[in-house]
Amino acid sequence: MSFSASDGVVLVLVIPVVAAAALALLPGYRASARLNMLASGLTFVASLSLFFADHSEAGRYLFVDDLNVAFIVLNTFVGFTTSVFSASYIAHELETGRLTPTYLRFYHAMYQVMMGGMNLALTANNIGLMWVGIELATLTTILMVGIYRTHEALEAAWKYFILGSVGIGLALFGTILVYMAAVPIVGEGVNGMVWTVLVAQAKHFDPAMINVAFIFLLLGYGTKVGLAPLHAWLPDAHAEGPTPISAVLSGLLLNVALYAVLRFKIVLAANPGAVAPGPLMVTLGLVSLVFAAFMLYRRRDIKRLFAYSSIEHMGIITFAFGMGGPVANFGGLLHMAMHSLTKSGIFFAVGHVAQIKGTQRVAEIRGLTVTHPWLGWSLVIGVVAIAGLPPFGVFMSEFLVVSSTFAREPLLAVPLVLGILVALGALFYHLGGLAFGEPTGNDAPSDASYTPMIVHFGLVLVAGIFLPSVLVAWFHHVAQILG
Amino acid sequence: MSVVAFLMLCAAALLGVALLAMAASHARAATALVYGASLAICIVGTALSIAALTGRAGAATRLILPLGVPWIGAHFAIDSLSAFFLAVVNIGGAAASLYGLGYGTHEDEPHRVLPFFPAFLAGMNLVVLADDAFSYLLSWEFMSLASWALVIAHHRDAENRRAGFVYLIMASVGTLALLLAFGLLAGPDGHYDFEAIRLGARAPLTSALVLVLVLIGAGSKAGLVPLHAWLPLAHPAAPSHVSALMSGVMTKVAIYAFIRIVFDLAGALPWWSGALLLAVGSLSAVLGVLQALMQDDTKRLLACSTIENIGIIFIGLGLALAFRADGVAAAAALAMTAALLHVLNHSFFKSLLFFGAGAVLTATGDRNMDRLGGLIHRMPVTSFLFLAGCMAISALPPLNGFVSEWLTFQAVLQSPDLPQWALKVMVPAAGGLLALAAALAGAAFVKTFGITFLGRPRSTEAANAKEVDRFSLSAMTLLALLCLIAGIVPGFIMDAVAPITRNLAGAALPLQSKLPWLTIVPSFESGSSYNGLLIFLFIAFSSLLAVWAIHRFASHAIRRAPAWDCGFPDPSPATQYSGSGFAQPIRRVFLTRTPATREQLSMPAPGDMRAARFTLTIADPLWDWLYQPFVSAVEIAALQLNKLQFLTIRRYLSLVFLSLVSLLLVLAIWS
Amino acid sequence: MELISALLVQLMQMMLVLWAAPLLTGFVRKVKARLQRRQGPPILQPYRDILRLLKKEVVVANNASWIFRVAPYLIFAATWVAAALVPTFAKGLLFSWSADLIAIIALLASARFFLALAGMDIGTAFGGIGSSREMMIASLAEPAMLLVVFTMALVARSTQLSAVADLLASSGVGLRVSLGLAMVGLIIVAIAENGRIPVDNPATHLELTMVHEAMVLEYSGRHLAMIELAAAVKLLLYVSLIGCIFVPWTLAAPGGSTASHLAGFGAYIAKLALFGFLLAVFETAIAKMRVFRLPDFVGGALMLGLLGTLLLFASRSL
Amino acid sequence: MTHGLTFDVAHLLAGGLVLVSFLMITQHRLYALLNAFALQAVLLALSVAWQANLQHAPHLYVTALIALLFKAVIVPVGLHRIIQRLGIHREIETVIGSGTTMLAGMGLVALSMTVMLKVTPTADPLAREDLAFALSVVLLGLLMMVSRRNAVSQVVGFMSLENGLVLAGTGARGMPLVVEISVAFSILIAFFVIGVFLFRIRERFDTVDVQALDRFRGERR
Repeated sequence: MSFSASDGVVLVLVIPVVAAAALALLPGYRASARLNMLASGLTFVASLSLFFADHSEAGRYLFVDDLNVAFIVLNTFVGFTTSVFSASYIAHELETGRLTPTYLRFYHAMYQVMMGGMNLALTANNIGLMWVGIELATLTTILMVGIYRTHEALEAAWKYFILGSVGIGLALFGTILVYMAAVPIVGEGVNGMVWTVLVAQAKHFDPAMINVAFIFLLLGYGTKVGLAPLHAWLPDAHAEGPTPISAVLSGLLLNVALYAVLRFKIVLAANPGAVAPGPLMVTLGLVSLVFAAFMLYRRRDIKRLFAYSSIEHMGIITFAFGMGGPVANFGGLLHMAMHSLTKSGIFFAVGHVAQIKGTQRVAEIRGLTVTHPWLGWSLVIGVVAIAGLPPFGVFMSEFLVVSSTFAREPLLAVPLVLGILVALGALFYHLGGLAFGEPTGNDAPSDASYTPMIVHFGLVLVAGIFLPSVLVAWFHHVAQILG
Repeated sequence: MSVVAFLMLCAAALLGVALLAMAASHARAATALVYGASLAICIVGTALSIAALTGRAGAATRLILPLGVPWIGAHFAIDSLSAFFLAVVNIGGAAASLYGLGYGTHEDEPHRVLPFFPAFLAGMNLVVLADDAFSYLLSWEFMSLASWALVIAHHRDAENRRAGFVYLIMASVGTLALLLAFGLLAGPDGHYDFEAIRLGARAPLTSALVLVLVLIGAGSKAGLVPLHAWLPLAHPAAPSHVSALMSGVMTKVAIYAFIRIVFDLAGALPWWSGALLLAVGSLSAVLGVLQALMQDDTKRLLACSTIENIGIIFIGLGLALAFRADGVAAAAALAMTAALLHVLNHSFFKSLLFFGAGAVLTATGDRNMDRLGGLIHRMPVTSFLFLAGCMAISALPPLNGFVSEWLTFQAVLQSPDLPQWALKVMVPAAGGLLALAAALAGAAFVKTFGITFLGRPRSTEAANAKEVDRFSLSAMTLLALLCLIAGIVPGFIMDAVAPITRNLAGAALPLQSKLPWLTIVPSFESGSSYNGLLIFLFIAFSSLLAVWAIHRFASHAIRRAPAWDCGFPDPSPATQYSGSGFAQPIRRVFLTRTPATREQLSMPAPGDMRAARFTLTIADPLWDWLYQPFVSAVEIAALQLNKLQFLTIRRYLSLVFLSLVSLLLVLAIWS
Repeated sequence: MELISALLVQLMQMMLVLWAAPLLTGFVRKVKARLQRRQGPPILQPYRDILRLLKKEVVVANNASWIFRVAPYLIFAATWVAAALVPTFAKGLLFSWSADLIAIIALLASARFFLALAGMDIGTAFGGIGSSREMMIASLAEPAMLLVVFTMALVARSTQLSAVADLLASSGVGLRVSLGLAMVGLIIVAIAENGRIPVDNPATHLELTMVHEAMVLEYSGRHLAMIELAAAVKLLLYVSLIGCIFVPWTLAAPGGSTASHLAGFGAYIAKLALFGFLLAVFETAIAKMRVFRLPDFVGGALMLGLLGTLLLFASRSL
Repeated sequence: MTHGLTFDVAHLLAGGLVLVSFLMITQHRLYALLNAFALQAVLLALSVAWQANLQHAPHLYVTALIALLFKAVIVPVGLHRIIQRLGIHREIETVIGSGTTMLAGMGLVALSMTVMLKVTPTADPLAREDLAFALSVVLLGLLMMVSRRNAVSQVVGFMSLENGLVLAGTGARGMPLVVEISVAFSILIAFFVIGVFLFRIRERFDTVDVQALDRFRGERR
C-alpha cells in the first residue's frame, strides 16, 4: 500500500483542529498543556511522514512539494518544542496571576488554531486557501498578543490588528489580481487559483497585471514578514505577548508569510514580461536589515531587542531570495531554518530570564552567567548564533549569501555587510551587560525546563558544521525551484 | 593515517578537552587536567608539524571530511607553510599550557577560562589546517570567539567587557572582510575549495581588491595600524597565558592568513601591493612602538609592542611581494624568510614576556609598573628570564630578535634591484623607520624591565612579592632557551622555511646549515654574513676573560653602603623615575605636537601646601580620527531611526501607504 | 700557517683596541686642555686612572642587584667584541664575517641596554635621568647610524665592513655626495654615542646636563674601571670606523706582508691622532646643548642618513 | 442585453463607489461619514448584484446581501451607537487639509488608472475597468486611514478599503467560493475583533481615540 501525500497532509491539518476543539472544552491547565504538547508532537510526527510521501500528485486545494515539506516539518517541530516550553512557561504565569485558567484554556485552543492556520497556509495549493491560512494564524496571534490585557499588551495587539488587517487586505487584493490574470488563460473557476497551474501557465499571463499583483502581495505578506517599513507591529507584538507566542511569531509566522511571497515570486519569475521580483525583494530586504540593525542599539526591552533582530534576519533572507541563484537561494533557505530554530531558542531563554528576573528591561538584567550559568550561557550561545558567528548554522548561511553576493554584485554586499556588522555590534553591546558583569536581581535557581532551548541550539550547532546529504540534496532541489 | 589526519585528531582532542572542561570546570583537578592535556596534545602537534615541515611526514597531505558547505566538504591540508605555522601555534600552545599549569591555579573563576583555552588552541590549529574557504573562516571566527570569551573571562571589570566588545567588533570586521575576499576568489558559483581557487583565473583588479580586503581582514586580527585599536585593549584583558597566545600566536595565525591568501591564492599582484604593505608595515612598526613606550601597564605595553613586531613582519612581507612582483625571486625569498623568522621569534619572546608579566601580576596583583620596582630581588628567576625576553625583543645579539631584523635589513638592502621609483624611495624609508622602531623598542624594554624589576619597590605588594611556581618558571625557561637557540643557530630554521619560500616566492636561500660555523649568509653575492654562535661565544669569552682578569689582578674588596645619589640621603622610592617619566624625553621628541597628548600641570601657588599634580593623557589619535566617526555615525543613526519606534499607528499606516504608492508609481513609470 | 697568522692578526687587533683606547682618550683630553691653555693631565693619565680604580675597593649600594655587578663586564665585553671586529690596521680579519656593521651597531646597543639598566638598578633619580636620556639619544642615533650603514652598503652591496672598505678603496667609487652626507651623519652619531660635547660633557657631574655620567654615578672601583675602559674603547671604535670607511686605503690586506701590516699600523696611529685632534678642536669650539635641543642635532644625522640613501638611489638609477 | 449596457452599468456603479470614497475623505463629521459609508455599501451591494446577474453567479447575490445588510445597515448603526455611548467627539480631526486630501485622492485615482490600464486591452475590459476602480477605492480607503485621527473614521476607512476588495473580487469572473468566505470572514473578524477591542478599550480607557492608544508607543522613551 503506497502512502499518499494527502493522508499526511490531512493529518497535519486535522490534528490541530481537533485539538483546538478539545482544548476549548477541557478545563484544567495541566491537562490542557499536556494535550497541547501531545497534539503538537503528533502533528510533528505526521509532518515527518510527508517526507516519504509521493510528491508528484498535487491536489487542487492541498499539495506537498519539495518547497513546502521542509517548511511544514520546521513549522511543526518548532510548534512542538514551543508547546513544551509553553507548558513550563505558562505554569509560572498562572502562579504570578498574569493569566487566569479561563484565559489559559483560550490560549491553548488558540495555539492549536494558529498552528492549524499556518499548516494550512503551507500545504495549500490554492492561493486563496493560503491566504485564509495566513489570516487565520494572524488573527489568532493578535488575540494571543493581547491576552495579558495590560495597557501595553492591548495597544500592541491593536497596532498588530490594524496593520495586520491592512496587510490582509492588500494580500487579498493581490490574490484577486493574480486570479484575474490567470482567468483569460486557464479559464474561470478554481483552476485560476491553483498554484501549480498558475506556475505552469505563468508565461502566458498579462505581465502588467501580475506586476501590480506582486506589489500588493509583497507588501501585504511583507507586512506579516515584518519587512521595514511595514514592520511596526512586530516589535511590540513580540514584546507584549506571552513569550511562547513571541517564539512562534519570530520562528514561524514570519517564515510562513515569506513562504507565501516566495510562491508568488516563482510565478512572477516564470513570466518573461513581468518585472523582476528580485530587485524589489533585495531593496526591501536591505532596508529592513540596515534599519533593524540600527534600531537594535537603543532597545531597552529584551524581547523587543530580539524582535528587531528578527526583522534584520528576515531582511537577510528576503535579500537572499531576491538575489536568487543556487548559492544565494540555498543560503536563504538555510538561513530561514536556522533563524527559526535560533530565534525561538533565544525567546525560550529570554522567557525564562524575564520570569526569573521579573523584568524585561535590559538594564535591570545583569550578570546572568553568574547567577544562572545554564541560562546565561545559553543566551550567550543564542546571541552568538544569531549574530552569525560560527560554529552555528547562521554563519554558514550568511557565509553563502555574503560571499556569493560579493562575487556577483559587490556594491550590494556593502550594505549587507554593514547591516550584519552593525547588528552584531548592537547584540553584543547588549549581551555584555545581560550575561556578564556584576549580577543584579533575583538569583534563585529556576526549575524551568531548558530542554527545548538546548535542543534548538544543539540543532543549530550541528547544522553549522554538518548538514546531512539528504537535506542538502533537498535544499538544492528547492533552490533550483526558486530559480 | 596521514599527518593531516593526526593533526586533525589533535584539534579534535583539544575540542574534546574543551567539552570536558565545560562539564567539569568546577572540579578541583580541572585546571591541572585541562592544561596537562593541552600540553600533551600541543607537544604531539609540535612534533607532527615539525615532521611535516622537514618533509618526514609522508605524502598524503589532504583530508576531506563530509562537513561544512555540503557540496564542497571540509578540506584540510598541510603544506610547508601550514606546517611552519602549526609549529608556531603548537609551540606557543605548549608553552602557554605549561605556564597555565601554575598560573591557572590563581584563577578566581576557572570555569570561565578552562573550556575556552583548549577551544582557542583548537581553533588556531584548524585555521592553519583548513583548505577551503568555509572551513577556514569557520575556524577563524571560532578562534576569535574563543579568545573573546577568554578576554571577558574577568568580566566583572567593565574595562574588560568593553575590551571584549571592541575586540569582537573588530574581529567581525576582519572576518567579513575575509569573507568578501573569499567571495571574490570563489566566484558566484561558490568554488570555495582552495585548490579550485588556485586554478581560477581572475582580473588584476580583483586580485588587488582581494589584497585590500585581506589586509583589512588579516590586518585587523594581526593589529596592523590603523586597525590596531582593539589590540592594546583586548590582549591585556585576558589571563596572561592567553594574552601570550593572543599576542604571540594568534597574530601569527593572522599572518598565516595573509600569506596564504595573498601569496598563495590571489595569484599575481602588481608591485604597488608591496608598497602598500611596506607603508602599512612601517607605520605599524613606529606607531606601535611609540604607543608601547607611553604605556605604564606592562601587559598593555607588550600588546602595543606586538603591533610593532607585526609591522616588522609586514615590512618583510611587503618586500617579498614587491620583489616577487618584479621577478627578483632571490630577494623575495630573503624578505620572506626574514618575515617568517620574525614570526617564529616574536612568538617566542612575546609569549615569554607575557608570561613574565603574568608572573609579576600573580606575585604583586598589579600590572601598573609605577607601583612595582625592585622585583629582581624578590623574583630572581623570573626577572632573569624576563630580561632575556627584553633583550630578544630589543633585537640585541646574540638572541633571536636580532637575527630576523638583520635579515629584514638585508632584504631592504636588495632594493636597488627594484625598477619602480616609488619602491626605490619607499624601501629605504621603510628601512629607516624599521631602524627607528628597533631603537625605540630598546628604550621601551629598558623602561619595562628597569621600572618593574630594578630600583626600589614602590609599593608593599612589590616589596613582598614572591617568586612564582615552577610550572610558570619552566615555561619561561623553555621559551628563553628557544630564544637563545633561535638566535645562535638560525641557519636551521632558515633551511626549514626554504620550501615555503620556494613555493611562494619562487626561490630559496642557499642552504645555511652546512656553512662553516653555522654562519648565515643570505646571498653569496653580497657576502653579508652574521654568526650568532660566534658572537655569543665571543661575548662569553671576553666577559669571562675580563672577569677572570679582574679577579686575578684587581682588588676583591667590596662594601655595601647606602646609595650615593650625588649626596642625597635615602630618599623615598617615589623619587625614582616613573614609567611615564622615563618615556618623557622620547615623548617630547616624537609626540609633542600631536593633539592626543595632553599634559596638565597643576602647581600650587607659593605658600599653598597642596601637592602639585601632573596629569598626562595620551589618547590614540587614530581612535579619534578613524573609529570615533564610525561610532558617532552609528549612534546618530540609531538615535534618529529610533524615533520610528515611537510613531502613532496612523503614521505607521502612512509608511505602509507610502510604500504602496511609491511602488505603484515605480511600476507606473518603469514598466 | 695562514690560519695562525690570521689568528695572530685578530688577537693583535683585540689587544690593540684595548691598549690604544685609553691612549686616545688621554690624547683628546690633553689636546683639549692645551687648546684651553691649560697644562692638562698627562696623556697616559687614563691608564693610571683605570689602574687605580682597579685597586680600590668597590662600594655597592645596598639594594643593588646582580645586574649592577654584571653589567660592567657585559658592557665591556660587548664593546670590546664590537671594536675587535672593526678593521683598524688590517682588513679581512679572521672573525670579521661573524658580524657585519649592523651587528656591530647591535652589539653597541646591547652595551647601552645594560648600561641603561644598570643606571636604573639602584633606584635613584639620577640613574633614571641618565638612562632615560641615553635611550632618547639612542633612539635617534641608532637609526641614523643604520641609515649611514645603508648608504655604504648600497654602494658596496654588502654590510660587511671589509667589503665596504675594499670597495671604497677601489678607484671606481670616487667622490659622492651621499658618501659625504653619510660621513657627516656618522660623525654626529659618533659624537652623540660617545657622549661628547655638544651632546654630553664627559667631564662634568652637573646633574642637569649629564647623561652618561648620571648612569654610572653609583659605580666605583673595578666596576667603574670596566665602564671607563668600555667608554674609551667605544670612542676608539667610532674613530676606527670612520677611518676604516672614509680613509680605507691604508688598511693592510689579509695575508699581506708584515711590512704592509706595519704600514697599516702606522697609518692607523696617524688616523687616531688626526681624528682625536679634530675632535678636541670641535669640542673646544662649541658649547653643550640643552637636552631637548639634542633631537634636532641627532635628528639631523638621521635626515642626513636618509638623504644620503635616497640620493644614492637617485644616482644609481640615473 | 448589449455589451455596452452591461459595461455602462457596471462602470457607473463602480465609478459611484469611487465617488463616494471621495465624498468620504472630505467629510468633517462622523455621522456624515457613516452615512456616506452606508451609501457606499449600498452601491457596492448593487454592483455585486449586477455582477451576479451578469455572471449568472447566484452566490454573488449572497455577497451583495451581506454587503447591504452588514455594511449599509448594521455597521453604521452600530458605530452610531458606539459614538453616542462613548461620547466621542463628532468632529473628525484631519491631518491634512481637505483640499490637499482631495488632490491626493485624485492623484491616487490617476495612479490606479495608469497602473491598471497598462493591462493589455485584449483582456476582459469590464474586469479591467472594475479593477481600476477597485484599486482606487482601496487606495482611497488607505488614504482615509492615514489622514484621520479618530479611531472610528479609521475603522470606516478600513471598511471602505474592504469594499474595494469586494468590488475587485466580484468583478473577477468565476472567482471561486473563497471570495465569499473571505469576505464574510473579514466582516465577521472585523466586527468580532473590533467589538472585543472596543469592549476592552472601554474597559481601560475612556476614549477610542487612537491617539490615546498611542500614548504608549512601544517602548517608553
